Amino acid sequence: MSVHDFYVISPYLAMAGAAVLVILVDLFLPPRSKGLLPYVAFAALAGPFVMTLIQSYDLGASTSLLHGAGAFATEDPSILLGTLAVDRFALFFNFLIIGSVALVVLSSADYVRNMERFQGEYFALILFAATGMMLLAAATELITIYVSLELTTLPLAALAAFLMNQRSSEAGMKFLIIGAISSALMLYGMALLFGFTGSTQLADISAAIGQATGDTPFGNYALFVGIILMIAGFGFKLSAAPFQMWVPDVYEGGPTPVVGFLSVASKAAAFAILIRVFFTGFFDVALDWGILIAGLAAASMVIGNLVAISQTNIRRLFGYSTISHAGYILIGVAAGVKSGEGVFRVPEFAAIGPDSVLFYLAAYAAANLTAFFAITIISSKISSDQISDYAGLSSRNPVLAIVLALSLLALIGVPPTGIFIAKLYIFTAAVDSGLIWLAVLGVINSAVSAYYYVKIIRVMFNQPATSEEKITASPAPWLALGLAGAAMVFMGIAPGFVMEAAQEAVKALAV
Amino acid sequence: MLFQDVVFWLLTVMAVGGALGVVLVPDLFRAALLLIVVFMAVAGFFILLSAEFLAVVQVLIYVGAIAILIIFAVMLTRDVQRGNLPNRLQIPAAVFAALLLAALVTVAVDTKWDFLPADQQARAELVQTSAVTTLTAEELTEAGVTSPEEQAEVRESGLADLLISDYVLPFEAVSVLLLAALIGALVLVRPDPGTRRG
Amino acid sequence: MVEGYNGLLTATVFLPAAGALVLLLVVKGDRNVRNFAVLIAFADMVLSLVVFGFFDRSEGADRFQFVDMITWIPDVGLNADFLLTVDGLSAPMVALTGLLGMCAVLASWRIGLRVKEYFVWLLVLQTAVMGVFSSMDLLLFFLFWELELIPMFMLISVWGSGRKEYSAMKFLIFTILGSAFMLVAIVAVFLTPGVGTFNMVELSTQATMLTSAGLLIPLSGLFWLFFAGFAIKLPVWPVHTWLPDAHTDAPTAASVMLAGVLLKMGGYGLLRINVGMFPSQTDRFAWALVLLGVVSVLYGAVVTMRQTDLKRLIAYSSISHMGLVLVGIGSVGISQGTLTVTGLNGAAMQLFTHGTVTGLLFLAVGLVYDKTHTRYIPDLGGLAGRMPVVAVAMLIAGLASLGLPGLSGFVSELLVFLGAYQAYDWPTVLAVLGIVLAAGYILWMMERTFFGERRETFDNLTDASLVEAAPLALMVVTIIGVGVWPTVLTGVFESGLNPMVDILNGVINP
Amino acid sequence: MSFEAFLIVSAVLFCIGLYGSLARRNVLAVLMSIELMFNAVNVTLVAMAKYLAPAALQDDISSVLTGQVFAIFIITVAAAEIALGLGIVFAMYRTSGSVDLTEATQMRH
Amino acid sequence: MVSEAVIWSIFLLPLASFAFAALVVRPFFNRYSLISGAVTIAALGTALAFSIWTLRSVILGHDLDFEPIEWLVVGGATIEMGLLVDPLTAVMLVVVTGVSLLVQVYSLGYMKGDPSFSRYYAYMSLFTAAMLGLVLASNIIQLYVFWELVGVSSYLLIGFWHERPAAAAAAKKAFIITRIGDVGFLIAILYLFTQADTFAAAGLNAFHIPDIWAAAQPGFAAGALLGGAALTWMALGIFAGAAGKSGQFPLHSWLPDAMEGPTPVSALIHAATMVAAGVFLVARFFPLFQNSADAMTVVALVGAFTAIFAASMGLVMNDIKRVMAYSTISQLGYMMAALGLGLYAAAIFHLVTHAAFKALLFLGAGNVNHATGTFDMRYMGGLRRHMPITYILMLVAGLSLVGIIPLAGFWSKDEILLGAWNGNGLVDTWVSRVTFSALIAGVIVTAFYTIRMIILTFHGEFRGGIDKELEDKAQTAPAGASGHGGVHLAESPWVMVLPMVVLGVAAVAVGYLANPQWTEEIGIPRHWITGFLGDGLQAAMGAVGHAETLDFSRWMAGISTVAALSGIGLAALVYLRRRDQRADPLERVKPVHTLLTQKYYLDTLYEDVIVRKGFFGVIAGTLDWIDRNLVDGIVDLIGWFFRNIGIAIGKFQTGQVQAYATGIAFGVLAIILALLLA
Repeated sequence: MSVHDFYVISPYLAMAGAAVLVILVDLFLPPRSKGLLPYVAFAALAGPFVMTLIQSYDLGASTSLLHGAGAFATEDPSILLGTLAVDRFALFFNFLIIGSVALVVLSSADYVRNMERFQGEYFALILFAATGMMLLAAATELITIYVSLELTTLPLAALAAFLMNQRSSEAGMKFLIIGAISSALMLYGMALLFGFTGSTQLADISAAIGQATGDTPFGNYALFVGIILMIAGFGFKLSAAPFQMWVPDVYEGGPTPVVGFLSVASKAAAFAILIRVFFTGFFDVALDWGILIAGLAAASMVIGNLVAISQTNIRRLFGYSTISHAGYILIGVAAGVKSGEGVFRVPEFAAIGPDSVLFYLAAYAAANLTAFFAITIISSKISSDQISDYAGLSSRNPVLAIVLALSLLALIGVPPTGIFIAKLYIFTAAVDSGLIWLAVLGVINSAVSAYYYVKIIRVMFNQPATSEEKITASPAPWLALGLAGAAMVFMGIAPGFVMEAAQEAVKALAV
Repeated sequence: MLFQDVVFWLLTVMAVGGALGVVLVPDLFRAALLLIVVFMAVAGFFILLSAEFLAVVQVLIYVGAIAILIIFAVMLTRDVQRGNLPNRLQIPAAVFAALLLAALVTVAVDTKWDFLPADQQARAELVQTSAVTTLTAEELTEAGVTSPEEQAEVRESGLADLLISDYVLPFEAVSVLLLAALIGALVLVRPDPGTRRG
Repeated sequence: MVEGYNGLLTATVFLPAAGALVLLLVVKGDRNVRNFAVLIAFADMVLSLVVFGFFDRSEGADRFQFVDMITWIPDVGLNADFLLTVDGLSAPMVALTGLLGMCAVLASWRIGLRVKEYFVWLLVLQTAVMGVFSSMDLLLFFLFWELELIPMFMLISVWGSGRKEYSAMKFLIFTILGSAFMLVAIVAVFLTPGVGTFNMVELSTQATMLTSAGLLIPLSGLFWLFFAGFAIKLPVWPVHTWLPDAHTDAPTAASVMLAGVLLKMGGYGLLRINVGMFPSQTDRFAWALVLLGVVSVLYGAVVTMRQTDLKRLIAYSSISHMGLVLVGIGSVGISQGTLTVTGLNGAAMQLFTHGTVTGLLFLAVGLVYDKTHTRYIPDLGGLAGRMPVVAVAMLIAGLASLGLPGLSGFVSELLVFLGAYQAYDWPTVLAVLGIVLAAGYILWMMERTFFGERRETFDNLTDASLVEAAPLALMVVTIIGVGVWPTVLTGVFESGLNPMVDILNGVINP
Repeated sequence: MSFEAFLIVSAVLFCIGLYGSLARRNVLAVLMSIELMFNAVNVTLVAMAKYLAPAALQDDISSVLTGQVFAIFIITVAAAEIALGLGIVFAMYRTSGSVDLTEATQMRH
Repeated sequence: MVSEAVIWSIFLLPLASFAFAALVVRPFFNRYSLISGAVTIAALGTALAFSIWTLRSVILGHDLDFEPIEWLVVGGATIEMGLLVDPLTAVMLVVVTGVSLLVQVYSLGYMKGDPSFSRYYAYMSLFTAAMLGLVLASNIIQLYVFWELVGVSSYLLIGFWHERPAAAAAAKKAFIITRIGDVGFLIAILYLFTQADTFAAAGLNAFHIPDIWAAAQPGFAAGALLGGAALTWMALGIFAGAAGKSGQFPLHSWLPDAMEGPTPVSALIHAATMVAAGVFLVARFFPLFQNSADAMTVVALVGAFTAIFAASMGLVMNDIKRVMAYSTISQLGYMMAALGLGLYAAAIFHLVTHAAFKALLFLGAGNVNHATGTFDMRYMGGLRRHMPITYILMLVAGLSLVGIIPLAGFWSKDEILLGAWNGNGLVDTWVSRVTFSALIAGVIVTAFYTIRMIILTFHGEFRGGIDKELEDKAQTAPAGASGHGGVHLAESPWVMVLPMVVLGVAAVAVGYLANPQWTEEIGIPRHWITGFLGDGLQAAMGAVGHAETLDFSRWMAGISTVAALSGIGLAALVYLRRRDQRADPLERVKPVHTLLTQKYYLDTLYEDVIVRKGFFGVIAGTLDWIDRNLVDGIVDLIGWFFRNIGIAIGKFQTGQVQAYATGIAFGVLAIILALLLA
C-alpha cells in the first residue's frame, strides 16, 4: 500500500482508530471521571471529519481520489482500485454519518451514566459500526460490501443487546439472527452474481450484465435470483417491507440512542450501497428492478403507516414510522429510472431520483435524531416509553415538548422543515419519472401518518401531567438536540446547500 | 475420474445427511456433533475442488473453533434435555425452503455458465493448489506453463498475495470487524447484569 | 416581471409570528400576555389596512403591488422564490385577515387556561393565513397553507369544548388529505415542460403556459386535484363534514378565524389557481362547479334548519353560503356572449362579506355562550331584553347573511346571482331559493334565542362589556360600510379579476 | 461430478440450513443452521472458482482465486458472527433463563 | 320648480331622524326619549311639505329628471341610485308622508310611557324612509333595495314587543312570506341583466326603470327588447313580489297576524306603506304589464279572487283589527284587479282614498283598545256613549270603505267597477266580466262586515272589556292585547284624536279630487286625478296626448249603492235585533262559520302541513339524518377500517424472530414469482 492509499482510506482508519482510542482512554480513566468519555469520543471524531474535509477539498473536479493505472505516470496505480471509490457520493455519506454519530455520542452522555461499566465499549462499538457504514457507502466490490455490511451489523447487534435486560437481549438476538439469515441469502446472491459475471467488482459486473440478454427477467436466471437475493440482504438494512418485521421489536428493546443511530445512519448507509450497487452495477437491467423497488416502496409505506396507527409504545411507533419513511425514500430510488423511448426500452438515468433520496436522508436524519434525542431525555427521566406517559409534557418541560412536537410535525412533512422539502422533492422525482400513482400513494400516506404523529403531540399538550417533576438533562444532550433541531429547520428554510451537495454527490455515480 | 466421483457422492451423502441430522435430530448435542460431520464433508469438497488451503482453514476454524464453541454453549445453557424441538413454523419453513431449492436448482441448471476454457485448466489448477511457489520450472513446464514470465506470474499469484494486495481493504475491514465482535461478545458475557433500564 | 423588495408585506405577514416568539420568550403574566397580543394584533390590522388602503386601484396601475421577492431555493431542480405580493384579489383578503385577527384576539379576553400558549398559537395562525393570501409562489403558498393546520389543531383540541379532540383530528386529517392532492398537482405543474417554475404570477398571467402538450397529468386532472384541496377547505358538499364539528367545538376565537378566514383560503385558491391558471378547464367544468355549489347551498340551508346548537347552525349556514362562491365562479361557464367580471367579483365579495358576517355571528354566539353557558337553542330565549348590544349585533349579522340590502351580504349575493344567471339560469334560480331558506333559519334562530319570553335564570345577565363590544362594533361597521359603499371592495377585486376574465374570454370565444 | 452437481449439493445444503433456521426452537440450533447456509455458499463459491472463467482471466491469472478469497472472508466473518451470537445467547439466557426462541417474544404486534 | 336636493331630502329626513333616534337617543339619552318622537315628527312634517311642493311642480309639468349617481359598477352591471319623479311618485309621496306624519302624532299619545319609546320612533322613521326611497327609486335594483328595507322594518315593527312569542312569530312569518314573493322579483331582475348587452346596444341601462318601460314598448325605436313569454314571466315575477307585500291570495296569511304590532304600526302598514308598496310596484311597471295580456289576466283574477276571498273571512273575525286586516286584503284585491284590467289611474286613486279611511279605522281601533284594553269585539259594545268622536269618525271611515256616496271610497270604487264593466280590451272580456261580478259581490260582503264591526263595537251595551276577557279565558298574559291593560272607558287624549279628525276630513274629501259631476265649483276639473295619473302613464309609455277617462255612469253608481245598502241592511237586521248580546248569529251556519274562522284552513296547511310536517319534518329531517349518518358515518367508517387493517397486519408481528425470517423468505419467493408471472 502506498502512502496515497493510506491517505485515501484515512477517514475510515481514523474512525476505527477513534474507537480504539476511546477504549484505551476508558482503561485509564478513573471511574468517577467516566463522564468525560462521550466528550472524548466526540473529540475523537475530529479525526475522520477532518480527513473527510481534506479529501472533499482535494477531490476538486475529479470524480474519485483513486488513481487508475496510468492516472499519473509517476505513481503506480492504487491497489485499492475496484474495492473502494472515494468520490463525492461517498463523502456526502461520510459527512452525514459522522454528523449523526457525533450527535448520537453527545446525546448518550446522560444515558450511559447509569451503566456501571463498559461505557468505553459502548462508544467504541458505535464508532466501529460507523466505520462499517462509511465503508459501505464507498465500497464498490462485493467482498468489501459484504464485510462492511457485517461490520455495521455486528456492533449494532451487540449494542442492541447492550442493556443486559430481557428486552434488550431479545432485541439483540433478533437483530443478529435476522441479520445473519438475510446476509446468508445475500451471500448466495452475490455468489450467483460472481459466478455469472466472473468478478466481484461492480465495474466488471455491470459490463458483464450488459451482455445478458434472455427473455427471463434480468435476462438470465443467475442474475434474476442473485439480484433478488441481494435485495433481500439490503432490504434488511433498509428496513423495507417485506424485510422489515424485525424493526419494531429492535426499536422497542434497544437502547434509545442506539436505536436513533440505527434508524438514521445505518439506513443512510444501506441506501448508499443500494444506490451505488443498483445504479452503477445493475443499471442495464434497471427497468426490471425499478418497478420492483417501486413495489417495495408502496408496501413499506402502507404497512408502516397503517400498523403505526394503533401503537402505544413510542419507540415501537417510531419503528413503524421508520419503515414508512424507508418507503418514501425508496420512491426516490425507483424514480431514478426512466424507461427510455424506442423499441428496446433501454433505461434512462433520472438524476433527480437519487438527488431526492440523498436530500431526504439528510432531512430525515435531522428530524428523526431530534425526535430520538428528545425521547432519550424523556425516557431516562420517566423511564417509560408508553405514549400515555407523555401526558402533560408541555408543562413538565415546554421547550422539550415543543421541539419534540416540531420533529413529529417534520416527520409528517409539515413545513417549514427539511422533510417537507424532501417529500416535495421525492414526489417531484416520482412524477417526473412517470410514477404518478406512487406519488399519490405517497402523499396520501403522509396524510394518514399525520394521525399517529399528531396523536403524540395531543397527548403531550392536551392531557394533564401525571407528575409535576420537571424533566431535565445535562448540556450534552441539549446540545445534540439543539443541533439536530436546528439542522431540521434549516433544511426546511434554506434547503439549497444540502440539495447542491446531494446533486454533486449523485453526479459522481456517473451512470 | 471414477475415484473422485465416488468420493464426491460419499461426501454428498455425508453433508446432506449430516445437515438433515442437524436440523432434525431432537438432541441438540448430537446435532452439534453432526454439524462437525458436515463441516468435514465441506472440507472434503474443498479438496475435491483443489482448494486445499481452504480445506485446512475450514477444518481449523469451523471444526476447531466454531463447532467447539457451539458445543460449549450447548453445555452451558443446559437446555439439552429440552432438546431441539421444532416450532410451529415447520410447514411454511419446509415449503419455502423447497421452493427456494427449486429456484436455485433451476438457476444452476438453466443458466448458461461461462466455463473456464480447457487450455487454462492446468494453470488455474496450479494457481489454486496454492503450492505454486515451491514448484520448479520443470514441473511448471509440464503443466504447460512454458514461458518464463508466465511462470513468474503463476509463482507470484497466491491467496496470501491477494489478501494483502487486491483485497487489502476488506482484509483490514475484517480485522476491525473481528475486534468489534470480540469487544461486543466480551461486553455481553460480562458478569454483572448491568442496568435494567430499557 | 415582478421583483424588488418593498418589505411591507413581509412585515404584515411575519409580525404576528414574531410577536408570538417574543410572547413565548419574554412576556410574563397573563395580563401582559393579553395586552401584548392585542398590541400585536392591532399593529398587524393597521398594517393590513395600509396594504389595502394604499393599494393603487387606478387604471393602468400594476396588477401586483407591494412585491417582496427574493430567491428561496436556488435553481437546483426545485427552484422556488420567496415571493410575497398582493393583487386586487388578495389585498382585501389580507385586510379581512387583519380585521378578524384583531377580533379573535379581543374575543379571547376571557381565556384563562394556558393563556400564553393560546395567544402564541393564535398569532402563528394569523401569520399562516396572511401568508397564504399574499404569497405568489406555489411552494410558499403551500408552505403557509400547511403551516395553518397545527395552530388551529391545537386551538381546537386544547381550548375547545365537546368532542374537541375528535373534531380537531377530523379537521386535521381532512385538510391534510386535501393538501396532499394539491401537492401532487403543484409538483406536476412545476414539472410540465416549459414551466419549471412555482411562480404563480407567471403561471396566472400567462395561463397559456399550461397547455395540454407534454403534461404529466392531463389538465383536467390538475384542475380537479387542486379543486379537491380547495373544496375540502371551502367546504363543498359532500366533503364538508369536518366543518360543523370543528366550528362547534372550537373556542370562539378559533371559530371566528376558521369561518372568517380559513374557509376563505379555499375560495381564494379556487379563484387564484383553478380559475387563474386553468381557464380552459374552468370553462369546461363550470357546470360541475355550479352543480356542487347549488347542492351545497340548498343542502347546507336545509340541514341548517334542523340544528339546535347555535354554533352548529352557523356552521351549516356557512356551507350554504360558501356554496354561493362556487355558483359565482361557475358564472364563467357562460356559453354565448362575453363573460363579465360580475359573477367572479360576486364570489370574491362573498368571501369577504361572509368572513365578516360569520365572524360577527360567532363573536355574538361566543358572548351568548359566555353569559348563559349554553348554546342549545331550546334552552335560550328572550335574551334581547337583557343583552341588547349582542342582540343588535346578532340581528345585523343575521340580516346581512340573509342578504338584506344595505348590508354587505346583499351585494355579494346579488353579484353572484347576476353573474351566474347569465350562464346557468335554472340552477341559479334554485340557488336563489337558498336565500329564502336563509331567512327561515336566521329568523327562527333570532326568534328562539333573543325574542320571546325570557327564563328567570337569565334575568340578571349582563350585556357585552366594552372589550367584548369592541370587536362587534368593528365588524358591524365593516358590514354596513361595505353594504352601503360596496365599490370600496368591488373596485379592488375587479382590478385583480379583470386580467383573469380577459384570459377566460379568450378561451370562451376564441 | 460436474459443476452443476456441486451447485445443486450446495443449494440443498443451503435450503436445509434455511429450513433449520426457520423451524427450530433452540437458538443454538438456529445458529448452527445458519452456519450450514454459510458453508453452502462457500462450496458454491469455490466450485465457481474452479469451473468458471473469471472476467479478468487473460490479464491476471490470479483472478481464478477470487472465489476462494471470498470464501475465506466468509469463514472469518462467520467466526466473528458466531462468537458474538453466542455472546448474545448467553446474555439472553442470563436475562430470561431460556434459549427457546418461541419464548423470547416479549415484544410483539 | 323643485330642486333635486329637496326631493332627496324627502327621503333623507326620515332616514336622518332614524339615525338620530337609533344611534344617539336610544343609547345615550333614553331617559328623554320624547326627543326622538319630536324629531321624527319634525322631519316628517318637513318631508310632507316638500312632497306637496314636489306634487305641485309635477302638476305644473316641470321637467324633473335628474342624473342618477353610480352606486356600483361591476363588469357589465351598472347600478345607479336616482330619482324618478312622475305623477305616481308625487301622489305616493304625499300619501306616505301625510299618513305617516299623522300616525306619528297619534303615536305620541298611544305609545306614551312605553319603555322603548325611542326605539319605536327609530323603527317608524326607518319604515317611512324605506317606503319613500322605494317610491322615489329610478333604478330597479335601488327599488329592490328599499323594497327589502320596507320588509325588514315591518319585521322590526311587527315584532316590536319582541318579548311576546306571538309578536316574534308574526314578524318572522311576515318577513319570510314576503321574501318568498321577492324571489320572483329578484329573478325578474336577474333576467333583465341577461339582456344587459342588448339594452346597452340600444343605449339603455337594463336597470333604469324608464329604460325598462321603453324597452317593453312595441313602438320602441329598436323594436321591443322585452317581449313574448319572457316579458310575461318577468311581469309575473314582479307581480309575485307585489303579491307578497300586498298580501294577495296565496301569500296573504301573514297580514292578519301582523296585527301583533302596535296599532299605529298596523295603521301605517295597512294604509300607506307596506301593503301599498305591492300595488305601487305593479303600477310602477305597468308599462310592462300592459304589453302582456296573460300577465294582466293573472293579476286581474288574483286580485278579484282575493277581494272576495278575504272579505269573506272578514265576516266572522272577532278581533276588530283582524276584521280590518281582511278588509285591507280585499281592498288591495280591488286595486290589483283594477290594475289587471288596465285601470291604472283608478287603482292608484283607490289606493289614495283607502289610505285615508283605513288609517282612520285603525287609529279608531287603537282608541277603542285604549279604552277597553282589548281588541276582541265580543267584549266591547256600547262604546258610542263613551267615545262619541271616535264613533263618528269610525262610522265615516266605515261607510267610506263600504262606498257610500258621497264619501271618498265611493268615487274610487265606482271608477273601478265602471272600468271593470266596460273593460278596455287589454284582457279578454270574460276576465273583466268575472272580475266585475266578484267585485260587486265583494261590495256586499264589505258592507256587511263593516257594519257588523261598527255595531259590535259601539252599539248594544258594554260587555266588560279586557277584565272580562281575562276571567273568561283565565290566562296570565293578555294575548294579543297591547300594553294598555285595564278598562277606562273615555275618549282618548287630543294628540290621538286630532290626527283622526284630519284623516276623517280626508276620508270625506279625497274623493272630490276625482270625478263627481258637480265639482266645477271647487275648481277642480272632472276626472282630475285619473287624468293626471293617466297622462303620467302615457308619458311613461312614450305616447303623447291625454289618456281618455271614463264618464260617470249613474247606472253603475246605482248598482253599487244598492249592493252596499243591501249589505248594510242585512248586517243591521242580523246584529241590531239579536237576543243574546254575546253570541254571534253567524255561528248558526256552523260549517261555513268554522270554515271561515279557520281561514279556509290555509294557515294550517301552510304552517303545519307544508312547513312543519312536510318541509321541516320530512325533507329537512331526511337530509339531516343523511348528513349525520351517511356522509359523516362513511368518514368515520373509513378511519375505523384503516385502523383495523393496521391492527390486522400487526398480528403477523408475533414477536417470534423466525416468523420474521419466514417473512423474508416469503418476500423473496413472492418477488421471484411476481416477476416470473409479470
